Amino acid sequence: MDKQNWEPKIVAFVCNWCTYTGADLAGTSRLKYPANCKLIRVMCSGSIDPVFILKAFERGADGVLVSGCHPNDCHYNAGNFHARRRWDFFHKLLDFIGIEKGRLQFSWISASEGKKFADVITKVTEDIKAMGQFTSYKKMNSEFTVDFPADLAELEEPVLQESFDKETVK
Amino acid sequence: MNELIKHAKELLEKGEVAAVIGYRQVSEKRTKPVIITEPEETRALVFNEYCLNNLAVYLTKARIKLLGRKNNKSFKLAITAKPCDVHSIVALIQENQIDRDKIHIISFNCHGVVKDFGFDFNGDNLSSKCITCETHKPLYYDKLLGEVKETPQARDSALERIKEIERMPHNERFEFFRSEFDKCIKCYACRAVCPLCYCQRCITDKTIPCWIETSSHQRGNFAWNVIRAFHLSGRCTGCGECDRVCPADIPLSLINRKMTIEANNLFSFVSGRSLETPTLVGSFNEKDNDELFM
Amino acid sequence: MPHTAEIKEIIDESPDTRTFRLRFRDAETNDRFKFKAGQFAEYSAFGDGESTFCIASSPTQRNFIECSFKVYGKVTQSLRRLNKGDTIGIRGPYGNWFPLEDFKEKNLLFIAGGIGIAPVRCVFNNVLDLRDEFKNITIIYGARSVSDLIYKQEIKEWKVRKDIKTVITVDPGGETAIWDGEVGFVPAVLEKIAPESENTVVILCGPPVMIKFTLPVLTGLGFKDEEIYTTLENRMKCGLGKCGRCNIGNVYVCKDGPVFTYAEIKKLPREF
Amino acid sequence: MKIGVFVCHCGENISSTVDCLRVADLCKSYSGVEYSVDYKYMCSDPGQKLIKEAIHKYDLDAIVVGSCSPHMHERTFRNAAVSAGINPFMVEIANLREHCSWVHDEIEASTRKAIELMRMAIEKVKRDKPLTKINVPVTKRVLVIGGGIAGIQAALDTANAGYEVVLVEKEPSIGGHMSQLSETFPTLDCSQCILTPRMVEVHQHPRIKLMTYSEVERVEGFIGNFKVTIRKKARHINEENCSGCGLCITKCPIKKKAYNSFEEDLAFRPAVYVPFPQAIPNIPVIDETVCTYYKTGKCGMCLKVCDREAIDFGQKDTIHVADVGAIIVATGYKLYNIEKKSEDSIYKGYGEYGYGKYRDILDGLQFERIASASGPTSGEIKRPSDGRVPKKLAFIQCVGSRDDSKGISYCSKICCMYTAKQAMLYRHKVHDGEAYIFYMDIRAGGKMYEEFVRRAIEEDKVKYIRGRVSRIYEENGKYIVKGEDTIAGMPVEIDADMVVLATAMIPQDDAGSLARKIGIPYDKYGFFNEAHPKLRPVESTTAGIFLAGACQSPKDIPESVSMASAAASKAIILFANDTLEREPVVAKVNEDICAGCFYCMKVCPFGAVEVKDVKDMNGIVYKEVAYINQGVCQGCGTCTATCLSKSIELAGFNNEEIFAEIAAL
Amino acid sequence: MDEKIISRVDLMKICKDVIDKGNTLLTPGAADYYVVKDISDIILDTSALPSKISHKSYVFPRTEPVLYYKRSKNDVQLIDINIDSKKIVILGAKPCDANSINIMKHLFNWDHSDEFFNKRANNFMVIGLMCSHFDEYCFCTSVRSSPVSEKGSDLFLIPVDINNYALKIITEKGKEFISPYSGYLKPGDEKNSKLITENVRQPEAAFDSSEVYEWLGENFESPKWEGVGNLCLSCAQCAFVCSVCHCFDITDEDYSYTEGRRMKNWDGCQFGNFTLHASGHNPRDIQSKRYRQRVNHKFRYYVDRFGEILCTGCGRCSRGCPVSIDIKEIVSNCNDNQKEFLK
Repeated sequence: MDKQNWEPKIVAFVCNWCTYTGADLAGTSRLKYPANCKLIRVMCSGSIDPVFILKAFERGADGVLVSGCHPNDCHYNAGNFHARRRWDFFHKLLDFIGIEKGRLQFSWISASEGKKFADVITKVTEDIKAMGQFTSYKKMNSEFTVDFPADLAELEEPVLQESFDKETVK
Repeated sequence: MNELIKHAKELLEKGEVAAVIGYRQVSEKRTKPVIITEPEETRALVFNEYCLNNLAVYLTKARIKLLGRKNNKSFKLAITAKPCDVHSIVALIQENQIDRDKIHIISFNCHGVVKDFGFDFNGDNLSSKCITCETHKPLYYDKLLGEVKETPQARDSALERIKEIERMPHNERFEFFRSEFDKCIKCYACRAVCPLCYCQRCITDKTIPCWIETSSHQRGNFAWNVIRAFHLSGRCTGCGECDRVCPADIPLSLINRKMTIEANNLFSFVSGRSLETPTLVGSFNEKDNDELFM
Repeated sequence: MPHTAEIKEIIDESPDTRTFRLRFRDAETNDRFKFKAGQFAEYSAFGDGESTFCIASSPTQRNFIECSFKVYGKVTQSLRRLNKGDTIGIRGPYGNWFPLEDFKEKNLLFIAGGIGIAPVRCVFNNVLDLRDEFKNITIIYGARSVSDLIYKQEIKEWKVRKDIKTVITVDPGGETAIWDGEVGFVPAVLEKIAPESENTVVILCGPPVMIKFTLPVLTGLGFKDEEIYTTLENRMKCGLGKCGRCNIGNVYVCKDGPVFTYAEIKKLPREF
Repeated sequence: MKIGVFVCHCGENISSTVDCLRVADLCKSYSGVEYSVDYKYMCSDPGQKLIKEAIHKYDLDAIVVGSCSPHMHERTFRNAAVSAGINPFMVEIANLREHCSWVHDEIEASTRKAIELMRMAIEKVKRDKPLTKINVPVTKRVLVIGGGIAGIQAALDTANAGYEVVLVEKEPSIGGHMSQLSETFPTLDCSQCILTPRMVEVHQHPRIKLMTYSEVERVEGFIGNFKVTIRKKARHINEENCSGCGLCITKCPIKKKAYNSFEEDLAFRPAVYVPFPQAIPNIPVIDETVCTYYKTGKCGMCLKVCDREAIDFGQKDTIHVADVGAIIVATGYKLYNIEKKSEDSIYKGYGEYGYGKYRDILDGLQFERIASASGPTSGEIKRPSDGRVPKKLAFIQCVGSRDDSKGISYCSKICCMYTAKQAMLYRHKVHDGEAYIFYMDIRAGGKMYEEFVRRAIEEDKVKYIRGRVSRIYEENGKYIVKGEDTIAGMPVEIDADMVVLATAMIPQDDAGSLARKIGIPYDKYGFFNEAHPKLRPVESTTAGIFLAGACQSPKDIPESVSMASAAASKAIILFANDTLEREPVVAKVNEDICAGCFYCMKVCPFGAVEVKDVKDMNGIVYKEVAYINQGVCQGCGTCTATCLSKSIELAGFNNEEIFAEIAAL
Repeated sequence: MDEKIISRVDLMKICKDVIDKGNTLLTPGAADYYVVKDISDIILDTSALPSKISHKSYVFPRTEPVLYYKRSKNDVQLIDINIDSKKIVILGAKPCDANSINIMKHLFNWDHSDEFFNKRANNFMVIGLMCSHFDEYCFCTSVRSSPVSEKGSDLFLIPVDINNYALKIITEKGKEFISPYSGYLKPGDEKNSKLITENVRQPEAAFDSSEVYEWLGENFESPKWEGVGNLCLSCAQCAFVCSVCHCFDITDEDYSYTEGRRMKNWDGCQFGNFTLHASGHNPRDIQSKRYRQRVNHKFRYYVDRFGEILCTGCGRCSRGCPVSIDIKEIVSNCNDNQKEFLK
């Protein structure tokens, strides 16, 4: 992909009760934010495993956001406290081995903070855009990969592209 | 050393323990672990500067059951443990892997062990965990042997390397660790030798879903080493065994050491130092660091 | 390099067992692919890996091959997600086979437990297609419960045939109100019906526990070790005698097996 | 697996920025998708019909709906799926409205995102497993902790609905603080008169087992299946023999060694006593700490006078176990003691107000006793120090409450009302007396409350002064109350004969330890936390444990009573079925690979994790593993992420499903 | 056998030429066999111990794709792997390592020929170097080899003095390789090098492999296995550093939503789940059985099957073992079931 057209791929792991609902509120309030980020709903921020983040990077994510209820507001009382400890550690570890803080960001967004949700997504997207592609990880991903011959590859991406092209023709 | 042999022999003769996990000398500057079940065999036991294995790794639930069983009755196990090995035992007790009443800890006043077998014990060949060691006398024991001696002086080169790495920019750091991890052949010796890696099935052996790619290509190695380090964060007692056994010489203990330092900075906690302090994983404080979160 | 094959039909045998009827995408392979009763193949669910099952259809059936699997692990779960028309990979056939030519003019006793019916079915159907060449044929098939019985349709057909004796049993507690078959573990049922051991070949397949308890019963009934054939289905990966995990003693099950006689097995270290 | 994909336009809400047709078309190219369609309103009846018909027609195993947030219509689509024969958990919703069409402008970008969201949902649904609701048996008996008005009300309501109740009260009698009150606002009816019949009803109710002078020791189990251990403290009186004649009390020679706590220490009581004449049960208690028999082994006067042989000096505490299905906690409150200033206390005390130093400076409950017809002064307002009738009375509101510097930031809610009431009572009894009330502002929300306060001001001429009191000191038998009138903007000094402090309501001393015993969270003051401040105010966060009255936050009587009835009805709802149906989104341990580190137990906020012994064929325990009680688990999944060997999976959100979602990105 | 003399300088010239032609030149270091970028990195030390990790991965990589796949809605496209056929020259292979490819060849070529292995193996040019040093873990002499064994080498070097090596041309392949460089070669004297090799200090044979073979056949159930099983920690370091262990695993990995690869990875028989069936049944469920399998496979099964011992006596496994389990010690004391250390 060339640099100019590059759009970051961002994954957000969010808890069902606060951040997901906050995102719903952002929607009902018709707040606008970039479309780069896709949400994966889990029940509680306490249930997000660090491996999820690595998996996201392995699948080409340029950035990851983890978000849950504010401390003391957890639907399950304490899940986010455990999460916070986990992320404190994991973030230090990633930082040490060379993954910048901006690649993996964290927030607390309550169900009433639709605005904050939109702001956070915007900020994360901008941060990642400023950092550029996560090339160092992607380099690892591309080891042992192969380009399928063009005549064979009538699959996913091209199909997607094609359907957009049709749109422009219309 | 006679005291050790005498004590171990007594334990076995009196039937207080079913087995003694200890060290035996294989050559002048080399020892290896041994499991002794007969009083007569205790004469092989030694303790010296060449006892660098952390025998706590043998204290798995299954082994304790298996070795502790004699004539259809279950007995205690005795283990010879350096003060630092006792840290591992403490961590294992806290994680419900060992019943304190089921083991008899024979510990020593310790002034350090060698880094490599086969060479003299001195400052140049001092295991890096001994350089910063503060527990020359064990925190918990059932029998204390040996006298206090001075530890040779040595430079804490591991800490210097950590500092050095921290000074690198992120992409260089990433490249450094990527290339180090790339050497990994996934023999899992680090896992096998770690007393705290007692899981019946490791996360990397889970296939549904596949948590960590088992292939030892770059990203598989990266994921394995990162997650291994994460799983030990706040739990690692710093015995350095993983580093010692790694056939690819990956500086695993640098990461473990770094995370231990962070645990101490963030939560004032060092694993395996006290049976009373709640473990870092599995507990929380409402006042934990919140800076990370927007 | 596996061949790709299309799933032509899916048959739900029991809540957790399925049979695929497969046809190679490539017509040439379809013609070339020949196998013998007892051989197995490696089936791929691309993305989740390969798994070893025996070929469950009879070699006399030429238009398709069938395999039956029980959902246990990653690959079988993945296979179960597939629909009619989807593609899987097949490598094979691998391993040795039941020496049917040696069975001629003999009585045959088939004993199967659980999913172990799959390899037995392959030989059984093969034998039925050549019915005249063999003497008395008996099949004993046991499953945990009625709903766990597979090939229900075929069993019905077997039952009505006069030239074979079909005994179906379920473990105690697995029967239903309308169940008219036997109730009891396979070894017990075997002991009860005590088939003729003279000039009889046994084809035995099932879970390790069943085999363990059935073998002494067979010996007790006078069957000869050399006449008891079974298949060992160790964990296999490559199917080529390389990867090392199916190694028992100096034998690679995937190459030298999976079909062994009890006499051969007795010589092997007890690691299966 | 055959999947049906349904893309909703939501009128134009989605279709205005997402090309739904293209989304539906493209979804057809994903493996496993058997049928894919878009429709104007999926949630409408025709939309649902479309789904149901497609399920039948294409023999679908699972469906994905691209529509609004799952919080809106997940249930709708699940129900539709169920009516077409699909398990409700084989339905996934892709949030195309709130998370996509409404927040993005560009058609291309949002269509692309919508496709990816759909793809994630498709991959997840492929790994979804059918789940069935969990049924937990229910013991239809409730435990009520606390025998104040809230506990009494909750017990009576539950018992009258036909269920058994165990009512535990730590004092020798039920009745609580309400029995101490003289009259109640805003009607000024006698507190005892309205309460006593309720107390008697509790006592006589065939389904209520009353356990006074008892405390809860331990609570195990979970919703529907609690096992409660109760310690019944020794009264040293055989309850069966005692007729409540009171002869022992009158004959007890120890008269002035112990303060009468029912009278708020304004009077003494004998060593053997009933807290108050109307006590239920009317059975005395021997106070070991003052009784001569326990000190010297002599006396035994009560033993001699009791002709029913009810005195039992050797009686010991007894332990009782009760199986209950629900617990209603109604432990009430106590008053802030303004003297208390210990270092570790969060309460900073009010040494400057002289409570405890000057006998005529009282707290609200003490004044209630003085004003009560059954109180130590038989209802005449007299100074405790000299028995004189006070001619000038100062009331101070918000003592302790709403004062961060003194440790409490909340409003105690009832002080405005009871101070007005007390001032009125005083004015009714001492016609020539003057009543001054220092207040911060008057909070009289409630039926007839504002009118009541107006009455105090207008009819009874109570003088309200807006301002804080800085200091109280004695001068010539008078108490000089120095304060400030913030309305007039000048300092005020009142030489009162008596001062009444409306001190804050705080939780009982042992609230925290009780909360830990029964496993419910509490705030920094010790008030128990409700599950949701607005929508679940009477439930604790622990399923099956409900809250009533002032143990949750300061409350007046009608509020406590209504909360008690609400809690009772929650328990009754729970008992309406023989088994309890719970959402199957719960965690489950893979016992084969659990290493038994029990980190899951440490992190579980609900105590759902138990130790389970795994036995071999010979019945010998060969390992201990974690077991998650499905009745208790609330499905947060914190254990799943904590588990190092990944031996725990959360049904409905298991790791395979989440990995599939990530892979589909 | 043809023997020549070559000077170190000329040898280096050959090496340089190998590198310049774009081939891979490997030489042993302390950690592993590494690819030489600059000939000044070459040490050629006869007194070095075997590297920690063997050169096995160059012929049998620790991980390699065996095919690529791409899924569409119903179909799957497959792409075969083309093995990179670069020539690999190992310079200074230890005699124990030199033979490893030959030993593995049997396995990879019986019945079915493994093209992945063969293509690489055929591109290997092994230049062995005599070994003059051994430690307590070396036992090549016990497994039908020696520090001066030429088995497996195409060319074999024996240092005759500081600057010169005797170069033995062992195979046709070796001859072919060296022929373009014949200008560097001087005629050599077999007697001279023989004198050197005869004087090389050799580890004393610790056991007789045929005795071990017999013993293993008779002692499948020996308390010895339990003893070592208790000590062994079930890692696979021994297998992974071994130059002839060849077990592998096959696993699929997606690298995008539709594309993925099938990987062949090293696997170790000491791992508990190596033989674990999906049903939960595990034929080798405890460590003692797994260790027994390892020793049996090396010293009995492989001999049965292919007539060779699956061991080169390099001692890597024992040297690297986290708990210092010494396979030599175990095998050499096999005849008495006593615990060895009590002697």
